Amino acid sequence: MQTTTSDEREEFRRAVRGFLAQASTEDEVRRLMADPVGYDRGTWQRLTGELGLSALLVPESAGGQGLTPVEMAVVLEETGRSLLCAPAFSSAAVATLALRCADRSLTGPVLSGLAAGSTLATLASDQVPGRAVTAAEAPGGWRLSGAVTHVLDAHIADLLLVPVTADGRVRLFAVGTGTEAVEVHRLSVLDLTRKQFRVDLSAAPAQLLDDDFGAGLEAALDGAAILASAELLGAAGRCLELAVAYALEREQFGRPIGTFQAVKHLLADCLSAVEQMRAAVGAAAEFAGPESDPAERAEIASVVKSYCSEAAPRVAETLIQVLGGIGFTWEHPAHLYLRRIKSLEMMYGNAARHRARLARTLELEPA
Amino acid sequence: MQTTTSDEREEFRRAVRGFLAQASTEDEVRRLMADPVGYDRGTWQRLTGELGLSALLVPESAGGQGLTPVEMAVVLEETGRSLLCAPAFSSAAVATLALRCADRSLTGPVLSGLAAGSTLATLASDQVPGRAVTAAEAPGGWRLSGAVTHVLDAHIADLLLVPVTADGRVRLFAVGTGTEAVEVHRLSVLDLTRKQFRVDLSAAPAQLLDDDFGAGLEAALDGAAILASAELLGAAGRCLELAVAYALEREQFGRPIGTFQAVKHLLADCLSAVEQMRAAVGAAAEFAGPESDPAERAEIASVVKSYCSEAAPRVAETLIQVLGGIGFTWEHPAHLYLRRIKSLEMMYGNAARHRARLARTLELEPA
Amino acid sequence: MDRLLHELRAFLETETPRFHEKWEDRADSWEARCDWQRTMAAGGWAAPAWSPEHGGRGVGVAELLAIEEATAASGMPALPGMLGLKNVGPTIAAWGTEAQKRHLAGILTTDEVWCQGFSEPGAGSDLAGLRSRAVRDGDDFVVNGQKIWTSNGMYATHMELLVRTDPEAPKHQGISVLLVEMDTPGIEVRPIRQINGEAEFAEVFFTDVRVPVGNLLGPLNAGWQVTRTTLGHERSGVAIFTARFEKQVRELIADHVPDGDRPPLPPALVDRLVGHYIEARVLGMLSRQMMSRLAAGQDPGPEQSVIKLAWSEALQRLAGTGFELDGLDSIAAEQGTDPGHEYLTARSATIAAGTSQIVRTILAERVLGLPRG
Amino acid sequence: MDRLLHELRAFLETETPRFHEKWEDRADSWEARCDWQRTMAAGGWAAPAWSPEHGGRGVGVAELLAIEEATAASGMPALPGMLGLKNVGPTIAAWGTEAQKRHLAGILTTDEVWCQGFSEPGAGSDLAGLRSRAVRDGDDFVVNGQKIWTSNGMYATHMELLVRTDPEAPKHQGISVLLVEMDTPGIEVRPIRQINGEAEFAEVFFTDVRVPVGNLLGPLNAGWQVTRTTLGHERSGVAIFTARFEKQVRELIADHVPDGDRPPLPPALVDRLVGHYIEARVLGMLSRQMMSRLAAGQDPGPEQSVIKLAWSEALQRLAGTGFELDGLDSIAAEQGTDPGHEYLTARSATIAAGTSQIVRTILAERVLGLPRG
Repeated sequence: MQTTTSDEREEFRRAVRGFLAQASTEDEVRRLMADPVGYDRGTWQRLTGELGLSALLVPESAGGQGLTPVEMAVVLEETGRSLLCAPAFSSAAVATLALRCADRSLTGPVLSGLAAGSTLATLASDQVPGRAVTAAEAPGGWRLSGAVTHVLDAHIADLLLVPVTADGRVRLFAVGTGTEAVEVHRLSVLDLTRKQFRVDLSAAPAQLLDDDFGAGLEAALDGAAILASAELLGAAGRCLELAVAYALEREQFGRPIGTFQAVKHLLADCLSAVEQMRAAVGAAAEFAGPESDPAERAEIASVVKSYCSEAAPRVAETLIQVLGGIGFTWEHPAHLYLRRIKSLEMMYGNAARHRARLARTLELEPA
Repeated sequence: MQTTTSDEREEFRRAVRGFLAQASTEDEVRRLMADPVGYDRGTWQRLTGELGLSALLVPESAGGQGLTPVEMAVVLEETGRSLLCAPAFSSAAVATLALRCADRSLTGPVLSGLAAGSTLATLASDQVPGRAVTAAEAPGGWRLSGAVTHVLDAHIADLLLVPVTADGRVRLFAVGTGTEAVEVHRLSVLDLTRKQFRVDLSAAPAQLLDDDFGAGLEAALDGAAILASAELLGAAGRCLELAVAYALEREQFGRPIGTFQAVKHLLADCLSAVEQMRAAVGAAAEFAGPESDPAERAEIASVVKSYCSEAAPRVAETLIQVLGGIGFTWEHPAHLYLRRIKSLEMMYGNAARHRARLARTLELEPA
Repeated sequence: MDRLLHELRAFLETETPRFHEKWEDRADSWEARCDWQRTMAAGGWAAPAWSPEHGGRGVGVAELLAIEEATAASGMPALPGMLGLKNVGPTIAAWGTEAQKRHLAGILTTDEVWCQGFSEPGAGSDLAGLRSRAVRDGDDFVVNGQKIWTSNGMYATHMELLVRTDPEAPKHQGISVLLVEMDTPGIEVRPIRQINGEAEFAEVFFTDVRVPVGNLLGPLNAGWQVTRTTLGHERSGVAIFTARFEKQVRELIADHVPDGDRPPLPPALVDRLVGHYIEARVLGMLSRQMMSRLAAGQDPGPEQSVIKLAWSEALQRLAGTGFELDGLDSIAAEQGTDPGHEYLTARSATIAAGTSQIVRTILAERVLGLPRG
Repeated sequence: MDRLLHELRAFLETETPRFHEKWEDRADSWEARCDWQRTMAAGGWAAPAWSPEHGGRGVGVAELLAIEEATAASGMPALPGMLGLKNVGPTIAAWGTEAQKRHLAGILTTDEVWCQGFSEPGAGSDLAGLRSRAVRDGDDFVVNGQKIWTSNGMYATHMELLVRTDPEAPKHQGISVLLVEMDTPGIEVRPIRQINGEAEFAEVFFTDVRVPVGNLLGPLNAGWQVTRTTLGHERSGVAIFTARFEKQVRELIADHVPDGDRPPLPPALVDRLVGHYIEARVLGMLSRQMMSRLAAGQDPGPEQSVIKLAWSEALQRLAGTGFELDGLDSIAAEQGTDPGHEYLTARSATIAAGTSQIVRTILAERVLGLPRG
């Protein structure tokens, strides 16, 4: 595990931000939103090559950089800020972190492929009610059947990471896509910059990655909640910048609307929210890896995800309110941020779910 | 049952307001706050005599005016507005309404005494946990033992109206004060303009007023919640007036603070709250009497009491915020309003209790 | 009142099945809705508040609300000419010449579909800051400028247009109203796509558009007062919104009452639904108070702005709760659905027809008497 | 750091029982608290941030916070001379002459108790609008005017007084700081009774009060900058407030965990307590972020105003929840209690040291760069 100093992280942030300012412009985001594939392979190769994004969380033993969720949080703040359309969140962040939470003896080759940028993976942890995935061991290996949904980027992923629960034990499997046993159905999405899918598995061949993934799955989902919070921070921070810029420029009643106290106070509350999100994400990212104490990780994940899930939508909504009519048009990017933020709000536990878990942790509700 | 037109009610309101502007000045309120008796007998006699306050809710058959809670709500809006220190709320409103909800054949003489102003009564419906009141029938009549608390104006009441539950049946008793069997203990209070007491009953002689008061008690408590909402409206409306007057007069940064948008918007939200409280109290008062449908009364009582219990404190808190430091001093009347409002918030069901009941009514929670 | 509602219900009972038989699965189409408006107009129900000479019944506000509620309950589509019936028609009736009043018949029958050209890109909340100009040239005004957020702009045949006719006067005093045919040369209409993907508004561009002087509505430079007639009518419509809002809340709650199929909601969501119910009930009481004041011939008081403020904020919160109740389906669901649509749509509630900030300022200055900043 | 805390804990373990033995049930009295401050001062713990030459240890912010937390955890009373130790002392150390720096020893030992004369009745949030005047007359300034909201005003022996010394200058440029002995003729002190019944503040009246010219702190008419030193120190104290706030929230929750005696809370209150917990945890993270920035020698960034804003609003909401949790006992309880006391006290959180409205305006203008209105 490498650690970085805060100066190194700021330098890294500048590099990522500089790259995305060129590669993830509003025009490019809108082009990819409308595109069924939804990401640019050239840009992705540069992100993995020049910036080492897909190797960031991969251990050095598997050919990665062996960095931590703290550095990944810096990346995701920037991908949220620039609405990047690419499998950075699904594959390089969440799926890679999930693999880091699994048995190292079995995940090495998969992690090497991810680090090299030759493999894309996605975590498929949401099972369709009534069609839970089951795993059967056959002579040729394991086969999975059932359906998973809300799977990010399943149309471009090479591997689905599927946790399966049976007899009180959770196993983690890798399922290769591109066979007839794996049917990928596109869902209608709120966040147009990130595609989601239902995937039907019909005795799909699968590789067992971890025979006892119970604690690993908890770690992966709590880590994912913290990583999602980092994207929420980045997107909300950008909303605040857009709102301030508009308040300085737009005139009503003969003066910039930023001179009106009502606008000032709305934006001051957003600043307060963004600064609190920033401190919370910074503190929580230290706990987002598999090495941290599970109880501490769960607690801080619920604190930061519930805070950001409530604060970030408020900031995006305020942006639209300050913009007025123009904020309600398709042409203005405000709704693209609102859509991403509202989607991230619901992913890996919305505020209500994390608050309910905290109520149990605090013993205000029975466990 | 007499009904009045809205013009008549406005004329009546002007009469009550004019009287209280003279009789319940801030100096007088502060004098009575510090006084252990806490009300002025001369003023009370004029309220009952000239304005017929204690006879208002008493049926004509018992020598009263036979008016409705609609007219009483007008009075209570004014007593809340002027912080009147007198048993208007406890005796003329709540206790009289409770008697109206009881068996008419037995309550006549008590109601006559109330109408004439020669008797003061108070409803004692809060029983001390572990010391619930029990009723025993002895040769000389009923005797009550146990303790009730949060009893308004018990130190000046001639009669305590005590509901007693036994074997699934509720009975209503009248207990005369002034005997050794009735010990009245003064409580420390938040609202200094209205005294409260714990009362210990030791085989206290009691008169049975209603042998089957179950539905009557529900009606009385729901009616009381609506009457309390009328006082909340009056007090909150006055807070808004005080805040507006201060915003027009106080200068900061070289101009009246009422020119600042932040102050304007705080006060606009208060105006919205007060107007909504006014409409809600007006609509609910029509249902506050014993004649209305119990389910409709319960529903509207919970709507109006939970709304006013949340809205009125916001208005009083905003008054203090707008006043700034001066609002935090004992000398300014703001805290007297805040104290009365926060007390009324908790009486006859706070917002949480009424919201929980609505959740059951709406079948979102099991009954 | 009872007799009136009885007549209306009988009318609806007869006409509703006929309509459905005729239009089948195209009942929501523009043509079907126009057809329905003609049927309603023939029965005298399209604009019951208009005077009988113009095809109405001259009913008061209380009757009007009852009629609207009964019509809404029938489940029939909204009338497509609503802006003409509610806003433009009454303004023409109040200010128009006899020649101009001939538009009223067309409004009733959908021969004329009207829109309103009020908002401009540079003047959102500051409506009186509009810059579109009309310059007199012989018997015409020549109009140049741009309008935005024009409801029904894509369908309209006519526009009630607000233009600056005296650029030297203080901003409220140099404005006039022109009645404009949308096929006049020089008018270009472009749809505005909204964040929810719909396009119910348009931008309208005017380049040297010639409008006959006879199309001036009301006195020259008195456009601000003329428009107030219309805005007043628009505002009283909030009473109908609150009635619909109560219904919406009740329906959302009914959809989440636990039963065999539906588990109980988490307690925090139960409490939020109860909160919405309380808000909706109190708003309903406020709006009935306003209607009964209007019915008694009194001024509406501060209620209309209070209702607009409280209703729009409450509606937005309700959409937020609906979003949360739908869980992950609000962000991704099977093809053919539109996840988050209502949440996105509700963003406009606190912006359109006066932002919440503007309404608060209006309440503080006009009702509470606080000084302008 | 560890060595320092080890030394402090050893010190507290020795001194705490001695103190309690000596003062018994008078441990909260003014005399006892002064005695405790002298003990702390003797150990070098009363003002650890002061430089060693003045009796401190010259520790940085991180150490200071750790010391404060450890001291608070010991349950000992707050030091009575806190205003002198935290605010006045550092200002004198930064701006004072050698003669003025002799006050520092007295501040440490409580021989001198200092208050600050800043707020005035006519200038609440507009601190620079103060009108108390000092006019030079020979070797003295002659002071006339009135101060309000003076903490510790009833106990103080000295005051750091803000006065206008140039009425012609722009309001921030005509202010000076004087060090004033409270027993100077012409000073009258009256307690202010607050809405919670307490009187921790005073009004102070000045009538022809003569203050020697040598008592001017810092340059003439530079009082605004001199005062900023003090306010800066006051603000960094918010980090300590957030640590206390986390503790308060945890205690309130612990008091309501259901057990044999206590039934479970209604769900809406559970959710509110969880909300307070989240707020407190996030505020704690923000304040640790600020402290580590300060410890690294960086500027504090916008955190201090954000913390003041969020903390004061959160504290007030927490008091509201506490009020509700106490049920009817918050409005009436047995003699000797003080129903609603904490709720009333919390009203000042969003007013004192800058109203929430002022802090929002400061954030918008100074951090976000929005123009002044």
